[in-house]
Amino acid sequence: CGLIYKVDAQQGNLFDKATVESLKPGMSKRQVLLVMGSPSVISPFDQNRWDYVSTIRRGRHKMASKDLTLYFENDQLAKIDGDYFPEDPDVLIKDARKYKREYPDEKRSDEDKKKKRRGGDQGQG
Amino acid sequence: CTWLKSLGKKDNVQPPTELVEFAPTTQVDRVWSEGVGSGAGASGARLAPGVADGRLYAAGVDGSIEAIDATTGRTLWHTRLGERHGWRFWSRRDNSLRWSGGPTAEGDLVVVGGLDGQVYALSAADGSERWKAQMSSEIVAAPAIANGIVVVRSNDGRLVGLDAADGSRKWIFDQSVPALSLRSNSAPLIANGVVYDGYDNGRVVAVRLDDGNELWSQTLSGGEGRTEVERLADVDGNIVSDGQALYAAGYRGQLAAIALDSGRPVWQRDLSSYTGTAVSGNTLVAIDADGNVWAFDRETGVNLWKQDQLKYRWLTAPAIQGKYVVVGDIEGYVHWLSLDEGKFAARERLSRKPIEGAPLVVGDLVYVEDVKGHIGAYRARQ
Amino acid sequence: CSLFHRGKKGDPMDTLPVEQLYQQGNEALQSGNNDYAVRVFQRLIARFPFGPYTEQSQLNLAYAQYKSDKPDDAYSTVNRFIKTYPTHRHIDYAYYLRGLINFNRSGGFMERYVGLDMTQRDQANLRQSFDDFGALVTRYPQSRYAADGRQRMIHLRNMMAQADLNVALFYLKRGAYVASSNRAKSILETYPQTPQAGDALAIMVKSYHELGQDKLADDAKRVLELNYPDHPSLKGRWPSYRSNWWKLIPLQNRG
Amino acid sequence: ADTFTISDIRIDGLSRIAPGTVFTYLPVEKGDALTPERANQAIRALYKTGFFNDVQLSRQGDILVVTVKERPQITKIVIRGNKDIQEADLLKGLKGIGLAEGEAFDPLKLAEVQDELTRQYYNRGKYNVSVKTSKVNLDRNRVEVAINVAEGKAAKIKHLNVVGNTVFTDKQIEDDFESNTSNWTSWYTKDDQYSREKLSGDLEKLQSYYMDRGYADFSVESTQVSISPDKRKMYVTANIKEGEVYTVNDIKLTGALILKEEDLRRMLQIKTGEVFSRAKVERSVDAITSALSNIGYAFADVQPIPNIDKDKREVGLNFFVNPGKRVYVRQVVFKGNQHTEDEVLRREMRQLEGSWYSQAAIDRSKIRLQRLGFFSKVEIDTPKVPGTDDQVDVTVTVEEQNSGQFTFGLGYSQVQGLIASVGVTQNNFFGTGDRVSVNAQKSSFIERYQLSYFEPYLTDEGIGIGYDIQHTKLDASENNLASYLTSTDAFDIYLGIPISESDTINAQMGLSKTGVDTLTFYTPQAIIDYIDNLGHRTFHTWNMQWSWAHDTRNRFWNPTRGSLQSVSLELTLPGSTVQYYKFNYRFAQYLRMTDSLTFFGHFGVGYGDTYKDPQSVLSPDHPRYRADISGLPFFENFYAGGVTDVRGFRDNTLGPFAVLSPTTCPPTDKNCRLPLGGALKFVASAEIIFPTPFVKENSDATRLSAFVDVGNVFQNKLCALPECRVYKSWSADQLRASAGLSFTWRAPVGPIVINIARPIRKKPGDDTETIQFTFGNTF
Repeated sequence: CGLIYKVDAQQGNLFDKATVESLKPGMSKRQVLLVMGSPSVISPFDQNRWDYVSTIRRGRHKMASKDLTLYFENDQLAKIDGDYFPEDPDVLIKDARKYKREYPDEKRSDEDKKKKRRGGDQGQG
Repeated sequence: CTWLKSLGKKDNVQPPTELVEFAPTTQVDRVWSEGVGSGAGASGARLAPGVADGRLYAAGVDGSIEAIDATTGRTLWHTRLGERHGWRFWSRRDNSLRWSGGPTAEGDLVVVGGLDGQVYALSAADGSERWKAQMSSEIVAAPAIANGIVVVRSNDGRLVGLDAADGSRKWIFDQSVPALSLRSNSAPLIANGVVYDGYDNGRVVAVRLDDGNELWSQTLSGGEGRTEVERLADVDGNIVSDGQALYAAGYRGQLAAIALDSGRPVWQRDLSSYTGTAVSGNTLVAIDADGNVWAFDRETGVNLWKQDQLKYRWLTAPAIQGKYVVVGDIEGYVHWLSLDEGKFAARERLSRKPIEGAPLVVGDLVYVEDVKGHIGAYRARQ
Repeated sequence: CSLFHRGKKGDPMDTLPVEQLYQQGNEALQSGNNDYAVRVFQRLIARFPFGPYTEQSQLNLAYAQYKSDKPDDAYSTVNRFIKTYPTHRHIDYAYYLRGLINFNRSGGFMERYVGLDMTQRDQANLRQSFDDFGALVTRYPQSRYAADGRQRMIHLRNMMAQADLNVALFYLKRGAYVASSNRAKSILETYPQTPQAGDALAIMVKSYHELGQDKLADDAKRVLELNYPDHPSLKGRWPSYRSNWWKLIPLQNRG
Repeated sequence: ADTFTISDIRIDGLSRIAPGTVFTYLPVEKGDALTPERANQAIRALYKTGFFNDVQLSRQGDILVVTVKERPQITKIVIRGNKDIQEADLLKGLKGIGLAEGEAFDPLKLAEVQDELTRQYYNRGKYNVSVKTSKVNLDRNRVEVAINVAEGKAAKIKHLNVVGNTVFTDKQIEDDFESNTSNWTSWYTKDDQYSREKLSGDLEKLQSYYMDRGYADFSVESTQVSISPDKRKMYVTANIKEGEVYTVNDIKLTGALILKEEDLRRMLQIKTGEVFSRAKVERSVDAITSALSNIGYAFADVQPIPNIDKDKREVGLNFFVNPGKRVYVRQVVFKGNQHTEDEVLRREMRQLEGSWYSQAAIDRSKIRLQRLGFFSKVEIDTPKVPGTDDQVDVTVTVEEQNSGQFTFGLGYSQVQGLIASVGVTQNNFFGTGDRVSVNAQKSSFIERYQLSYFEPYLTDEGIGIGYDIQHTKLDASENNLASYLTSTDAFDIYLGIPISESDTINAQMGLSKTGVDTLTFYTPQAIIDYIDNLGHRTFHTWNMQWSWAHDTRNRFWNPTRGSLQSVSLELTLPGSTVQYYKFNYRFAQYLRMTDSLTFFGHFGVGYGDTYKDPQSVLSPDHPRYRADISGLPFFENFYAGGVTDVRGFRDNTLGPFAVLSPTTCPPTDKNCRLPLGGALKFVASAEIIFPTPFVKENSDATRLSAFVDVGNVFQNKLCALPECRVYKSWSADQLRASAGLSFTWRAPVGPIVINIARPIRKKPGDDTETIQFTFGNTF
């Protein structure tokens, strides 16, 4: 029954439009890596194909998955196909709020604050 | 209740040496004694009274200043500046104005420095305020006044020249201060247009009185060593001059006679001392860090005698009253030693509190002040 | 020897010549009285810091400590032995013992007798033991302990591969297919010839299939058929998760 | 020496070191040509081993002769006189310098040790320390090193002066300094002992004191630290320049914001027009970075760039947001779980491998791991994966604590007297996360045998299943209640179903049989009548229980944050001897008051009644006939008062009561009262939890708190006496209250609770207790 709580399972990459638009064929593997970050699936058997797979399964619903595949010919981006889940900040904030209680874990924030304060000082000068 | 203190950890500091019995060779009598405010308290400021034409001026950390007739000890005027705060009974009942440097009197001006960097000039006649100035750090050394300029030494190594009329700033001379130094600073000395002062980095510096430019500087102690305690090199004692040369000593360094004009040492010898010296006739008296009293020949630096029975009593700077050397110690005793051989001549007890300020000799009287502000005037029959 | 073994005044351990002391240590070792052996050898090394007996008793001390379940002391003693006597004739045994210490280091008293499945637990000790045996095999390939060392290394590698496989299965069951495929890939890369590699390939096939990556799934399937033709996943439903009803019976899934 | 080919090598002067060892470190072998340069190399290599004081190469014909002088071996290091620094730390420090038992002795190191120790004592303000090192040569080239330390007393801060503070008084700014001048509390707080770290910490506090109140360009000009000649008194002076108060004139958000600007603006804690405050700026920076790291930007960095307009005394703030790349988690690795299975930890993690990094999920995972109660410490850190700039691993390091108790032994509680109990409770049964407990307990008033098993993860989502079977014999009179004996056998199955991150529903089914015996002279007549009218001595029930719990507490033992709210309804189904329901509501809330104080408020309401009134079996004209025997059976009543209930009152003695014979033993005398409990219970309490002195900060083993408890039970139909009828129904002025201190310690043998309480609102005849305690039993 739908009552039982199932943790959302999110996998793979998430991009905003601008990054994907900035992809142009002919880019080298290094440039793609810089722009898009590391692909979630690199098949050990086929080096010239990078799959930016992303899947999301909310609670008990079926898993939706999208795959952005990049094909390389001798280290140059040849073909881009498939699509991707655009990054939508509001949805992300709603998900994060589910876990986040109003009291952040005190241990972490105290130590970070000290580090930040030292870092912050230089910033302000 | 010293045994209570020893209950805790064993203390490495040598206990003061027991006083030795002796037959006094002179008669000393206390002319008058007077309590002035709360003295230097715990500020470690080595407060001593200032004197000008027959009047003694003394100040305390509780903000009070008093003028006393030098011969009779009668209080001429008494003011307390600043207001108290910190009403709860157990908190430190501080006064906003805590005097810790001076007072120094010259003509009809009395100048005194405070722990919060304030410099006040009062009229010698009735103690009314003439002007005030603000320094960048606390003042724990007596200011010096000459030809219309007041020179103030602050704890952060700055020497500031103020106009004696209105307290406006004329010049600043800056010296670096090491991370750890000995408490209290050397009071500036003005002689014919030049200001001489000892610094915590082991150097004696001469600066022009009118514009504050450095003339020369002479290093008395190097300040090397592996730990910051071994690197202590303060020249904290007041500098003394007899017209031809300056006499100053550095901690873990040297006692030296320095030519006034050129700054070249006339003679120097190894003597670690944190107090000033005293000169009279041909003898120069100095006190080393362990509490031995030394006498040297003024021109050649040859050692005349050494008195070691006051070791570890943390003596004050010496003062010379006629034929006797006067010194105060940590248990409130005042000692008179014969100037010629350093033998014990007389001993009086001012109070149970330590004496840190240097004794002040005026005419045939010597004035001694302890940390709680008790001042005793003594006359030793020559 | 005297009734009280502790190093009391006039305790024989302080006066015995080195040969008898060494003899006593070995007797205690043979009779399994390891704690006493440890004390005897420690006294011997303190009193006679050099000489033929000292070297051997350092080694025996490490063995005694290992036997009396003090792995940390044993490990530092054997390390000190290797540093001080790198050319000792039993040096290969020292490397072998060093590997053994971490090989058997497991939880407390209950675990050893209940035989817990170490692949479910922290792998740090196993990895350390694997490196130590590796040192033995590379430095002294012809030592008589090398063969057993190699066997243990293979066993350790399989256990570490199994540990990663458990994680991959965990994520497969929960539908985190990117995680399970990456874990399976890391097993293939770090532990290629282990039996678990077959299962890893099967996981990759299933994960890619679920992710809709049919081309990748087929590649993996081909490799699987080539290397592990009789792998269960090629035939029936794999991995066979025991149905939850089994779990209703208490205590049946003890690790 | 000119070059020659070495035919053989001979080593002289060896005693402790084996020749083989020297050969391995010697860079030259037989057959090499020995050039002067190679010779130097050899000498340097041998020195580097640290075994030798002196190394000489000489030549006999073609034989290379290496004469060495071995360094003596250190057999013992004796340190005397050290109090401040423990022997173990000192030895570790010496080991670092290369001076340890068994190592070769190097005289140079001795001087180094002396400096190192002196420096360590100077750092602690002990400027009068004297460290003397000496060595005693023993036979067989061995040496014993002795280090005598005379620590002396630490230098005390006699004068702490901030120069230049005009706006705030010395008292205000020095209030939360760690260092202070000697005062009457210094013997304990040691705040007058000078140390450099303490001083730099205080200066930082001084800076933030000003910067948090608008002084944007405050600066500490210089600080002077001086010492008295006898090195026992310290004088600290800090000279500051306050500068002016600045107000914030405009706030800009620049850089890649990722989130919408108004979302971010809402997170800013500082508004235009407000006085500048660095603390608020930092909190705003924290809010934005944690918001970004919650949605995948782990390395987000926000730089608050101020531009100060000196004459208008205004400051503009430009929050430059640099989110960095979206970060993904490659692997989740667990360390330190020697006993617990990997899956037990992994199923609690809310951060999956292969998904993007979410700080919120990681914080949540840490709390879930802490709430298992298996670990004394859970640390999560996220190292970068080498070679990539957008992948991290999540490493979870746990420190296992034995989560089981093998409670064998005697417990004592005032209620139950001596408790002999044998029991094995294992919360983490062989690391599988299941909870198994087998318990037998014998005490003056209760005899209980219980077997229970709980599997938290029947399914992957975390539906848990548990079985519980127990046999209990209870002698109520020993438990300060009206005297009757009950013996119960019960069997229950329950399911725990999570319906959200912090809400679970429990469904429980069970059977139970309770036999009641009354003692003619001791059981109050009302109870005997009830049983006679009911016509049954044994009560069979089969019951259902539904409960919902919302739990956001951050720890299993002694939580400090979060809240727990639970509603439960227990129903005995038709066909049971007495068909009743029992309703329970409980609310507990932990609130952070200051860094060290936590407020804990909790209240509970319980009510029970029959939903189908039983009919009396006696004929109406029977003298003992009672028409109305509805209401909860007496042994199912709620009770109040006790060690873990309304503290300060004897256990279960509050509320309605009966008396055996009113004439001989009047109800006003508290010893004659036989409490009956009631159908309606109300309890509330407010506590302030203090940090326990001498205990490591925020450890979950102990809890010290001051409390105020209020509560009572009402409504008992068996009430006969007028004094009992006053509890007929809820009445506020019948509530009892008490205040006091409570200390709980989770000892290895089991939780120990000690209360010191003083009733502040009691009626004559209440049975009060000032000191209550219980240990060694967890029921």
